[in-house]
Amino acid sequence: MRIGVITFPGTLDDVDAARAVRFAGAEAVSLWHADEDLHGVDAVVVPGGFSYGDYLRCGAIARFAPVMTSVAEAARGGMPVLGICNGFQILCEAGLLPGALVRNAKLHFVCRDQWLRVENTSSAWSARYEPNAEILVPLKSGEGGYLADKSTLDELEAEGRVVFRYVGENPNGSARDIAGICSQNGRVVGLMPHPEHAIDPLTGPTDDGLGMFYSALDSLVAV
Amino acid sequence: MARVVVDVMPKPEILDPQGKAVAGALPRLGFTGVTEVRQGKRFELEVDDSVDDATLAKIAESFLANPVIEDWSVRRVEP
Amino acid sequence: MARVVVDVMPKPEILDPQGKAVAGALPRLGFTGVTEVRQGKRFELEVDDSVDDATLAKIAESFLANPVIEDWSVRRVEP
Amino acid sequence: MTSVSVIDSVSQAATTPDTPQPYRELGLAEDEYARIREILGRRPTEAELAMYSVMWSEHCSYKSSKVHLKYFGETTTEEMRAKMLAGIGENAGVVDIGDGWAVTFKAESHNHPSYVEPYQGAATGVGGIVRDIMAMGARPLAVLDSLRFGPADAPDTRRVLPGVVAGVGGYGNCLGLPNVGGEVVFDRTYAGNPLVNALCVGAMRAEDLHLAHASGVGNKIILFGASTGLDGIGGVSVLASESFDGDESAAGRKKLPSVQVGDPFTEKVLIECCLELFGRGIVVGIQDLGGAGLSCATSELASAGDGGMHIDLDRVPLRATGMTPAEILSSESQERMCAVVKPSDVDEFLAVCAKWDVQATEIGVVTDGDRLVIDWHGETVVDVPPRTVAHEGPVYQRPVQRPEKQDTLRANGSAALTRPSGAAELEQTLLRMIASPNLASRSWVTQQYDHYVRGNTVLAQPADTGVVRIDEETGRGVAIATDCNGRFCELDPYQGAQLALAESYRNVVVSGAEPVAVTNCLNFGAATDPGVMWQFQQAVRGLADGCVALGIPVTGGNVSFYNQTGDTAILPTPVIGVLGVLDDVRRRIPTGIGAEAGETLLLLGETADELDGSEWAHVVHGHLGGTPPKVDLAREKLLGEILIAGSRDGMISAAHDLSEGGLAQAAVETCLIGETGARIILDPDQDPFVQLFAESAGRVLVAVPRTEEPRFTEMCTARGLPWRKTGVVDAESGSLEIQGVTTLSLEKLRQAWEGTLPRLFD
Ligand SMILES: Nc1ncnc2c1ncn2[C@@H]1O[C@H](COP(=O)(O)OP(=O)(O)O)[C@@H](O)[C@H]1O
Ligand SMILES: [Mg+2]
Repeated sequence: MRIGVITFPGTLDDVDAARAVRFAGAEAVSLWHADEDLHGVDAVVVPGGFSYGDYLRCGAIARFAPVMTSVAEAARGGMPVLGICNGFQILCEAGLLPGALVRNAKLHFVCRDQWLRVENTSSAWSARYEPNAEILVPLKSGEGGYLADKSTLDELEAEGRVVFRYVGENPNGSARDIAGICSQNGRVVGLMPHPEHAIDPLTGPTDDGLGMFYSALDSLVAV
Repeated sequence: MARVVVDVMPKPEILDPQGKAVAGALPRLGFTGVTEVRQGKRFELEVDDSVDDATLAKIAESFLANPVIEDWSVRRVEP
Repeated sequence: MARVVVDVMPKPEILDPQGKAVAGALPRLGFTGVTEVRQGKRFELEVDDSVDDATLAKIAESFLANPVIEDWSVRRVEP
Repeated sequence: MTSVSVIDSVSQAATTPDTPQPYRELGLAEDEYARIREILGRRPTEAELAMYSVMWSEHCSYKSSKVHLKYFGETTTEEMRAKMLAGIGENAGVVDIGDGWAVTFKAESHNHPSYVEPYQGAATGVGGIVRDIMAMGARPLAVLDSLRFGPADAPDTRRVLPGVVAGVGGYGNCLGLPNVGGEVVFDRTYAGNPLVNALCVGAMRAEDLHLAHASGVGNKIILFGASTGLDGIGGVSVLASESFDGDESAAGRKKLPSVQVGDPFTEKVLIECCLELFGRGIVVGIQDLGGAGLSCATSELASAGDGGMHIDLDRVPLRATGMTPAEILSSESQERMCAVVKPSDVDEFLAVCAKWDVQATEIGVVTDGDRLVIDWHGETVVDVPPRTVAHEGPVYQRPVQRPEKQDTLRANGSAALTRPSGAAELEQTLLRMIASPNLASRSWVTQQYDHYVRGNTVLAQPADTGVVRIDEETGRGVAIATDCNGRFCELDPYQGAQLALAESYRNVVVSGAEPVAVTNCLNFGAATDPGVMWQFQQAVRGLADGCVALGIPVTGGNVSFYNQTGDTAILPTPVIGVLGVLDDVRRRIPTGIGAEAGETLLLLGETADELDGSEWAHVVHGHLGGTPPKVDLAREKLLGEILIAGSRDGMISAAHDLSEGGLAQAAVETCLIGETGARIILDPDQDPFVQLFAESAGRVLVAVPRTEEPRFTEMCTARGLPWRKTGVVDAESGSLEIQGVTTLSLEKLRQAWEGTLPRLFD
């Protein structure tokens, strides 16, 4: 299995995402923002960081990168796509996922270990978890508050598209404690916390994040 | 050459934590009487005369603002 | 009650990485003809009529802007 | 501005010897100006005057500290030097850490700018130190930040601290460098003069070390990164107003702030670009542009090389219009680097820069001879021997005088202060102490820093030391900590510096790492004050002698003078950074207890009635006086050897050093960090207050699995390290019991410890 990891100028967690892909037993293929070619990968991770500095709005510039055109097209065709943190922001900006991410309620960047509940275990990136499993992964972002209008939120809830929800105190003011959501077909998932930093207890709080990468591999085999 | 100002403000129904923080801090600094604050962005652009209003609107709508959470307005000003 | 707008912009001689990023991105998005962009902040305040212009200036100067790197302007607008 | 037609060229200067020059406004003394005239055999041009004045400033030339800093070199033995690949004098010190890896680290102060514009001042402080590390050819691995502020509840601290923290985080997070440690200290002496010291550590393969040398005649000089603007030209704007006489816009420049705005995104791509350039082996020499900008980069590159240099200033990409040569040369615009490249590699160099969207421009060439020549609009505006700019600046032997008040200060010990007695008072003191601003949890600060990015952080705050893996295959990595107790330094700068060294060393060894090198950031008051110079001299000697005792060299550092508000100098604050090596980070010792069931708690070292200068005296009595705790560096070394051995043999499951706040603080922290309760049993033969709050050096609280206890304690006894069984880990209790004194639930302790900073700064 080959999973692509995109690097934009300003991407930071691409090495981590690639490491997570390898830990899960797949081949990590690095994809360059300016290159439309997806090099035949089976799935794509849009990693975290500060693409183009994120000065205007997180993800606002990156979504116009040539590689994103190809990702959008592949996603429409059912390719699993995972957006982590800045990647989630980019997917929202690109319209692949609904809603937007805004400044944390307390206005500070927050880096901490965060409990999440897995509420959807049928998406391409969460099938490996037990329903309602609680996992501990790092959260690190300054603009992690998920927002959408009420009807969108209701729709997400009704369709079971809230994949991850914060447990305990809401860390950033996210609407309805939402940490991550998926597309209608469950193939595109975006979340603010960082599963790729929870793959080895030596360098992360747990290895709970690996489940997302295993899930993608499962879903690819199943196809 | 023209100077263009684009204002981008959080939609009224959207929570604005930055504005709220400013409003909360003012009384502590001894300023009373400010009842509400909203914080947005202001862009000043220098544009060639070839750039028409439709293009400016497109720049604002598709790029400078995120219409999911923000309203925008464009106006040409005296340089 | 009055509505007040405070604009805060980076001083011309000071680096404006935000404006630079926007200006750099526009041609890549297919928008040409924008030669310069500066990005600042726009505050919209609702203030009691008791708040005078001197107070507003002080709020802008001492709190909303850092005069070392930013210029500001205050104006009352129609609500 | 087009009204200026005359360029102050070298030939012009030669024919107009009597033109008055504003050297004083530029910070040059009469005799310094005279020396420049003597070196050049004529008056300097404006551009030359700008270069000399910035390069001969205290910050760049170390003119007041040089004579003292020499002592580091004089005391470093061959043996200490063995692992040093580059030392003092280079951009940053480099040490060999084995397996072909070299590590470089350095700290720098950005105190004054952070007071004026906290966010940008701190942000560009981080940016600057990271470029220093890149200038050695290294990939930056991690940053630390050592911060000092005025009283926690002072209104101005509420302005400065949140801005500084957001700036350190804003820049470092965006660069993708994990923040793995630092300090936050409050004291009233820092009220008008906060300290913002940033440290960066980087790694490279030993053979890739790039020194800042412009060698090889015909090689090209390439400036790359951001454009050059009017930022940070501060004092040099007087030159502009001189030559633009009567010009409104130029006169306005006088008010230009010497504050720069950082662009971390540009620096991030600059890092990636540099690393690709290094990887391709097409960089002959490299230098960062920091304080003194191009003046510094060109004169240092030329003066360290084997030839001269010719620069065409017209080619420098500018961000502002109407800049003069003097302004271009002294601009401190951020995110710029300068490289020396073989002509045959220039195309490849530029292509790599283009890939990363990094602006790059060939601005000059290495020449035969030994002059630095700079042209502007077809005229030569600089023609100098570069060494005289970069390395042969003035050297001052400033008066040194032990202040008279020192004796009074030392005589006024803490013995007369009322101590808590009885269990209730001790309990109350403990709760008050752990909630005090200097001892309370730092997580309000550290939560704003990304310590996970790049996935190699093995330990970070709230651990005693940051540990970062360098080699994923072998697990080799480094540990790094910074420390300084300014109050101890005020009481005795010699001993205080050694205590800072000892604490930083101890913080590194509690992770199981072996210390290999030391860096520093020496923050002091005005160099013109003989009392301050005495503090400085004593601190340098204390540190250097301490390093000899520990057998590890000082590989570099930074000096910041003139940290004072009015006549009040800051506490002498020599921040000491110690770097250690772990051959395999998997054996690192964590700070929190509870990793294994039924651990025994041992207190290594000895506790004496040492409370002068302590946090207790400060918090409870607002008192500072007496003599600081005694330092025994041989003991610190032994302690280190035992912890390293214990880590290798898997005998230790947690370790936390004792410093400010003593045993009480360490016990609370190890419980809260490990989320596990414990029972502490005090020595019936010693005053419980002293045992809980004294700040004697050389002590560590360790948790050892019960099965390892005999083996570990036998090792301590055999090697002559005092130890005492001081309690047990009690996972079930959910509380910390100090037998005979109090039992406090972890919840209650957590509220006290974690509540303070959010209450003050949210
Ligand atoms: N400004 C800061 N930046 C990053 N980490 C910090 C900062 N201040 C404190 N820390 C971290 O918080 C923890 C507690 O700090 P401190 O009590 O000063 O440690 P110690 O007494 O062991 O030197 C340490 O892990 C330290 O590195
Ligand atoms: Mg410590």
